[in-house]
Parts: sequence; C-alpha cells; structure tokens
Amino acid sequence: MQGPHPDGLALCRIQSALAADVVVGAGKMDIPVTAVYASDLMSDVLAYGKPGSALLTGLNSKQAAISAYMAEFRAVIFIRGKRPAEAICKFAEEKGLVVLSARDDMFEACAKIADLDGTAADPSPSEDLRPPMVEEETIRYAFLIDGHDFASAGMVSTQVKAILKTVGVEPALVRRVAICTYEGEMNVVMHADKARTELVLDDHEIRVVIDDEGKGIPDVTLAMQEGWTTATDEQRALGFGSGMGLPNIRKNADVVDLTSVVGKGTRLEMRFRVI
Amino acid sequence: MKLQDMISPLELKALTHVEDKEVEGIFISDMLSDVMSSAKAGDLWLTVQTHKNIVSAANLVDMAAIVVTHGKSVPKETVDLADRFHVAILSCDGSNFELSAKLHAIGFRPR
Amino acid sequence: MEPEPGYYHAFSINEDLCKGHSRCLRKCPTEALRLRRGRIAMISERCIDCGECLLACPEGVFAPICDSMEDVKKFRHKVVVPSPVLYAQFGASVQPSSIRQALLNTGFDEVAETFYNSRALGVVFRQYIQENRGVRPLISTYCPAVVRLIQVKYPNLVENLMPINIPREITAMEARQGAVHRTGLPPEAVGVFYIAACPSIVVSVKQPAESGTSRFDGVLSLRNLYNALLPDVLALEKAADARAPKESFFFGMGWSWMGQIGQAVGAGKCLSVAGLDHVVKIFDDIESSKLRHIDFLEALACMQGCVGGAFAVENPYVARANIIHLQQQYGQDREVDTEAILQRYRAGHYAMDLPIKPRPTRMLDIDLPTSIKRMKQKERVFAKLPQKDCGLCGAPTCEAFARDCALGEADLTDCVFFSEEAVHVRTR
Amino acid sequence: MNATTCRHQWDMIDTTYGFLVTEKCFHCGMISTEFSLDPTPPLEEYREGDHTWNLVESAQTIRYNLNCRSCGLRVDLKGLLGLMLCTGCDPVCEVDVLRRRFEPERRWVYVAFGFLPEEKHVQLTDEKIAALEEYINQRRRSRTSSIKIVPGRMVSKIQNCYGEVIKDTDMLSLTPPNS
Repeated sequence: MQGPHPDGLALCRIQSALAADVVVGAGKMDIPVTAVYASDLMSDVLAYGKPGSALLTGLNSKQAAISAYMAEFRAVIFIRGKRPAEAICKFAEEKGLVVLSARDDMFEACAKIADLDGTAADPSPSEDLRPPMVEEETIRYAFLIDGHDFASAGMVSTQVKAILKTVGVEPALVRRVAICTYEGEMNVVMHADKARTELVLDDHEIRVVIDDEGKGIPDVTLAMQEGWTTATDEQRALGFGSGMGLPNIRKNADVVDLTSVVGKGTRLEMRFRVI
Repeated sequence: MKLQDMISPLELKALTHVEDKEVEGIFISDMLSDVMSSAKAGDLWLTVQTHKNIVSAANLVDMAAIVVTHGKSVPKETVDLADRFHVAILSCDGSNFELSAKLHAIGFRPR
Repeated sequence: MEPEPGYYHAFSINEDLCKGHSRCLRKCPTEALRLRRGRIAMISERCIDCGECLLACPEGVFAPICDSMEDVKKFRHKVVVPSPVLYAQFGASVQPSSIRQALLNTGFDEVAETFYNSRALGVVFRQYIQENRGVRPLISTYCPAVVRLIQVKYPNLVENLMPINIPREITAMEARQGAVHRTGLPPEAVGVFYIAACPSIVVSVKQPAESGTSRFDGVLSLRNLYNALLPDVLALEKAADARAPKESFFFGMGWSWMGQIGQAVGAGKCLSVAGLDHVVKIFDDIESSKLRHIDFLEALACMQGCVGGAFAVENPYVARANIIHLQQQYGQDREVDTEAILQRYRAGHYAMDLPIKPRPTRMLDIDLPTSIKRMKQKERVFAKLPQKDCGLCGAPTCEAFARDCALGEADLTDCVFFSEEAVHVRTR
Repeated sequence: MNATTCRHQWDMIDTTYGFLVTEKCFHCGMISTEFSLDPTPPLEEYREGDHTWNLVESAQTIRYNLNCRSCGLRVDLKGLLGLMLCTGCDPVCEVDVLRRRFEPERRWVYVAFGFLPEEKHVQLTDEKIAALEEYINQRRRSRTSSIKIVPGRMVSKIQNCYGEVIKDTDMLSLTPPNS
C-alpha cells in the first residue's frame, strides 16, 4: 500500500464528504484509513481486508464490527442510514473502532470517497484507497530461532508442521518440509546466533526461508557437496543423516538456495512444489 | 448509460448472454434482503455473492445485470440459472470500491 | 447423539445428562468434543476412543457400548480372554485361580491367557527389529488409542508401526483353534470374548485399525463385569483359604503398565512413554526425525498404561502394586521356547493381517486455496481472541474456536469476550 | 378516492430487518418458522407443549408492508415469510405447471410463503398476494417480462421443493453461502 499517500485519508474527510453521523469515536476523526473495503460478506473482510482499512457495509450486525476489528480495520461505516445497535457501539468503543452512519447507498458512498481525489491538493489519494484487489491465497508466518538454544531446537519445525497439517497439505510433503525445517533449525542452533524463519504457503508452493546472523559458511558449494559424498544410501533411506543437514535438505526440498557471507550470516531458502 | 458501453472501460467479462439494457443506477450489496428493500429496476448490481439465489433476487426486481466483483468465480449452476431466466451476469477482478470509482470516473451518474 | 456413520465409537453420548461442565472438552487429546448450543457434540473422525472423556465427565454422559453376557450366550462354546489388568482389580492377596473360577461361573467354558504370547512377542519383536533396519523407531501397536492417534494426527508415522500382531489377538486365534480341536465344534460355534480395560480396545475389535477383522467375537467391559465377579471372587477366596498349596499359575509378563513391553523386547534402544500428552510430544520429535537412534517405542495412551484404562476399577497405582505382588507369588519367568517361536514367526503366525493406513480427517477445505483462505481467517480470529482458553464458547481452546469459526461451525459472537449475549446462553 | 376503484400505486413501507428462524421438532418432524428481531437466533432447543424445538436454520430477511400512495390503503404482509423463484423441480406440482405455461411469455413464477405451522400464523389472503404481485410488477416497470406470485399452499410437496428463496443465509458465519 505504499503510494503517494502512505498515511491514507483522514476519517474526518470521509465523514464530511458523506455527511455521516459519528456514532463512535468522535475523538479519532483525524486517524487516516489506507484502503476502503466495501462488502457485506464478513468472511471476505476477514480473509482479504487489509489492516488500516475502513469497512463500508450494509450488514448491520455485530459480526461486522467483530470482523473489522479482527482484520485490524480502523472504521466501520454503515450505509443507507443504518444505525448500529447498542451492543455494536459498545464493542467498537472498547476496541477503538470508529463507527459512522451515512445516508448514502453503497455506490454513492464509494463514489464520494473516490471523489475526494479531486479536492486534494496532492495527487490522487484515492489511489491509496484502492490497493489492487488481489484475493491472493497466500499465507505467511514468521518465527524466531535462538542460536545455541538446544533446549528449544525443533520448536519451529513442529509449528510449521502443525500449520501445514491444518491447511491440509499432503502428509508426505509435510514430512519433507518438517525434516528440512528441522535440519535448518539445527544448523542455526549449532552455528548461528539467531535467525528469522519465514513460511510462505500458496496453492502451488511452500517456501521456508531461514535467515541467520552468525559466522556464515566459507565455501557454500563445498558444504553442499560434502554431504553428497558422505551420505550413505542407508541414511538416505532413513530420510535423514546425522550431521548431513544440508544434503538432507537438498534431498527433501525441490529447490534449495544457500547464500552466505562469512562473519555475517547465512540465508537458506527451501522451496517445495505443491501438486 | 448502456450496459454494453460499460463492459470495456470497466473490464467486465460477460458470463451469460447480455441483452443491451440501460443501466439506471448502481446497487452494491451482498444481501438479498437489501435487494428486496432497496434495489431499483434497471440497477446494475455489484456483489461478491455467487449463490444461485442471486438470480432469483435480480430477476424479481428486474435489475439490469449482476456484476460479480472481487474476482470471484461464479459456479456453473448460477450461470445456467441466470441464462434460463435471462438475467445477465458479468464478472470483474476489481473490488466494489474500485469499480465504483471507475464508474464515477467514466462519468456514470445514477438517474 | 449417534456417532457419524463410518467410524465406530465405543461409547454413546447421552446429551440429556450433560450439564455443560465442559471438563471433557479440555481432556480430549484430539479436540474432538464441543459444546454446541449447550450440548455436547463429537467430531467423529477425530475421536480416538481413548476414554479420557469418560473419566472426566462427572455426569456419566459418555456410556460405553460393549457386548453383554447375552451376546456371549449366543455361542455354544464360550472362551474368555481377560485383560491382564483384571487380575489387579481384586487386591493383592486374591488368587488368580479364584478370579478364573468366577469367570467360569458367570457362564464361560474356558479362560485363555495372554501371558504366554506376551513373552513370545518379546522374542518376535527383537527378531523383527534386528531384521528390519529401515524405519526407526518402530512403534508398538499394542495400544489401539495410540494407533488411532497416529492414523488421525500423525499419518506419516503409520510406516513406523510395527506390523506384528498383539498378544490378545494371537491368543484369541489360538484359543479358537484349540477349542475347535477339543470340542469338535465348527469355528463359528466358538465365541471368543475379551475383557477390556478401556474403550479403545472395544473399537479395535469392532473396527480394527488395519481394516481387517478381529479374532474376537466381542468385548466385555471390565467395569461392567466387575460387579458380577466380585461376590463370587470373595466367596471363592473364603473357601480357598482352607485349601492348601497354592495353585501353580503362569503369571507372566502381562502388558498392563508402562515399561512392560519395552522390558519384553529387552534392554537396548527402547523407549517407553505413557499418557497421551507425552505420547504427542514424542511423536512430534519423531516426525522431526529427532529420535532416529531409538529402535523401539512403547507408547500407551493411559497414564501408567492399561492399569489406568477407563474401564479399570482399581486405582492404577494400587493395581500396579497388586500385579507386582502377584508376579512375585506366582512366578513371572518361565522359559519360552525361542526356537519354536521364531519358527512360527517365520511362518507368519504373528504377522498383522493388513497394513494400517492413515485415517483422513477433515481439513479446512479440500481445495487448497480455500483452505489457505480459511487458515488466514483462522489466524486473524485467533490473534484477536483473548487466548485464555476459557472454554465458554464451547470449544476447548481459543485456537480450536478460531478454527471452528473459519470452518463456519462456530460464530464469532459465541466468544463471551465479544458478546455478552453469549454469556447467557452458556449459563443455563 | 374509493379504495375499490383506485388503481393502486404501491410503495414498500415498514421495512424491518430480522431473522427468519426455522425450527424443527425432531420427535414429530413438525416445522415451525418465525420472524425474529433478536440479534442472534435461539441457540438451544426448548420445549413447548409436546414439541422440542431445534434450530434448523437462521437466515437474515426483511419484513415489510405495502401502502398505496393514491388512496392510502395499507396491506399488512406480516404473514409473508419470503418469496421463492420456481425453478421447476416437480412436474406434478401445480406451481411447476404454471411455470411451464408462463415461461414462454417471460412471466416468472414466484411462490409467496407464509409461516408455519399454518394454524399458528395468519396466512396470506389471495387479495394480499395480488397486491404484492401488483407492487412487484409496478416496481419492475418492465414491458418485456412480468412476475406471477402464487401462494405457498400451491406447492405440492414442500420437502421436494428446490426453488430459490430470497433470504440471506450464513451472512454472519465465516463460511460463505456458496461453499
């Protein structure tokens, strides 16, 4: 959402454009919103809504306020003069959500907000409010690994595994990812100070990136090759081999990218195709 | 404004046969109750709903067409039912808000 | 509520008795239980029949479904195979012979014991471990709840399950053969029944994990049988007091508490674990390939092992002390003919009929993109939940509630932290 | 102007959003429908006489009345549960017979359902249904197609009916209605 107006549009400008009543949050009208999400379908709001948005909706129900809160929206604007019930206001008040009630219908309200564009001195703030509407089915998780913390080694791979199982990734693939993540995690615990692990999952690929701060690997090619020569068939049959971390990763991941700067750290990216 | 004149500037994709109708207003909602209460004949209905009962609602008040927004894919049974009752369904990748802004930008004003 | 078709469960749920304590929700290791609209509901495919809910519920909402003596009487020749746990239920001084006699008095024609096969399988396990060096650790299939847990939550570990049959099933097979031979009756006229210490065994007989058929014709609950046996056992004991020398009785290494299977396999790279909480931790480690140096894992669902089963009457610690006492009195070590056992092993006598396969459970969605969408919803909901796991929404944890919401099985407003209305519903 | 000679010009008035709650007694199989203004439907089963009511479905819907802007005649539609488009599922059903007859002239048949059980609720009279039909057709302003509204009692077997009812199911849940 980085556009010319990273701060977005102040709620008071929307409120005056719509001549909307401020139902909750009169003191918060200078807060900016960075996108507008116009929908009555709360499952979508929750899945695709961007944090910092304003929700325009005709669904006058507590679910609207709860979903907006969970998706980290800043405001809920009820259209067509719908006035939220006491329970909704109370919830919004508690959670710091601004609630407006506008008389316009959804199209008029959208058009007016988009039109604020023309009155702004700066170029096109409305562009900011229109982030590309990509309902991308991607999910990301981040984990931290502490180097030298042998007691917690394996925690990240256990979490990664649990996530993949819940999503319903095929068990054999889950295991490959878990083994690679475990090996990567062990490398961090043994050789680095700390690392950030990222899991990115979409419908065609699983990516695990382990970015560590540590001594680094002097010869990446050698590190990768060493395993190839020493790993026995038997260890391969087992799916792992003690001290065979990298080759084991290479065997279980579809794409491995290892880059390292001596004295700084190592970045290990492992990718797995989802069939 | 004619429905046919909106298809290309708004990058709409027709999923059914589209009769050339006059679009008199824009109605955005994902609730059939709202259609019952507030939609007008001749409105273009923007929604993310794709269940086949949208055909039932759009037909009752004789809306100009249904535009399924947010890039939702529309099940075949909905498209089939729409064709049977001469209800036009189009789809687009943009959000309700984005499409509103575009409609406004191409000069559409409700009657 | 009837369990969904497809998965047999060893208990029925009497909703009318449910007072909404929700103790069972927290105890369930697979999060298979929910309180929906003030009533208990079960997600059938998640349930592994461990019996934790039975033990947790003060109201008796979960009633075991077992066979009765009526079912036994349908057979012309009736054989009973007691769980070794049975002998630990009547005190340390009660003679096993009295218990066996009491069983015969209830209407059985024959009592067959698992002790010998438990010893024999120790030999077989050792041999199998030696011959098969691939997958490690190999996991015992003795506890049906653990086998189900693997099928449901650890499908990858199915290949670690040791494909050797268990003592009770082998005993049932041998007992039937023996009875047919002695009586001349056709095999179907011989009824072989097990006395189980937990519900998971009932399920393992009614719907074996390997989707074959059990060698048993039915299962009786130890708890149900206990009251019928007790007066008889006590009377027999009284009468037996006068009778001098104690009957020699082969009371071997029955597998009734944690460690006994490991002990049967022999020292070395064996690991024993009991209690589902601990089993789950060990399984996580195995999946991350942490325990590759372990050869054999004995994993039991109940704390302490089978003496802690939901159908057991005696306190598991007392039961264990009783068994130790019995073993000292009646001798636990009798030589087994290793060569004969190995010969039978090679002939396939101990092999499992069919391989055990994973049991698919409901994911967020079959379609991966939809599933990912639901996962995002779940994570967003979870991030904003109080994370106090109060259980008032009817789900055991906030995490489970978030997942239920994403699946459309619960409403956001069910969380009492978001809606006061929900409080009234729960406090009925 | 006299109400009987007035060419009514209908407006929708008294629009109220609420829930259409469908409950079933699992002992006798009887179905009961109610319009509820509570923000959440009843969650628990409850007893009422011989029946134990369980929630089958709760959908959002609206209730409204009609008012003639020329003569001020009001038509109370409290007895109207909802409208359903007949899509043709039972060839022996009278509604389907009508549908087949009217389809070539683009006259679409909708069923106006009343609440259940019938004896507990005021049922829609033919006059009210006629007024509703008139209102809808006036609202449509179409010269090429029209709407025919028939009473719910015309449906031969409600259990076999697969028409599309105008209501909002699952709006409050995270699972979209089409999944």
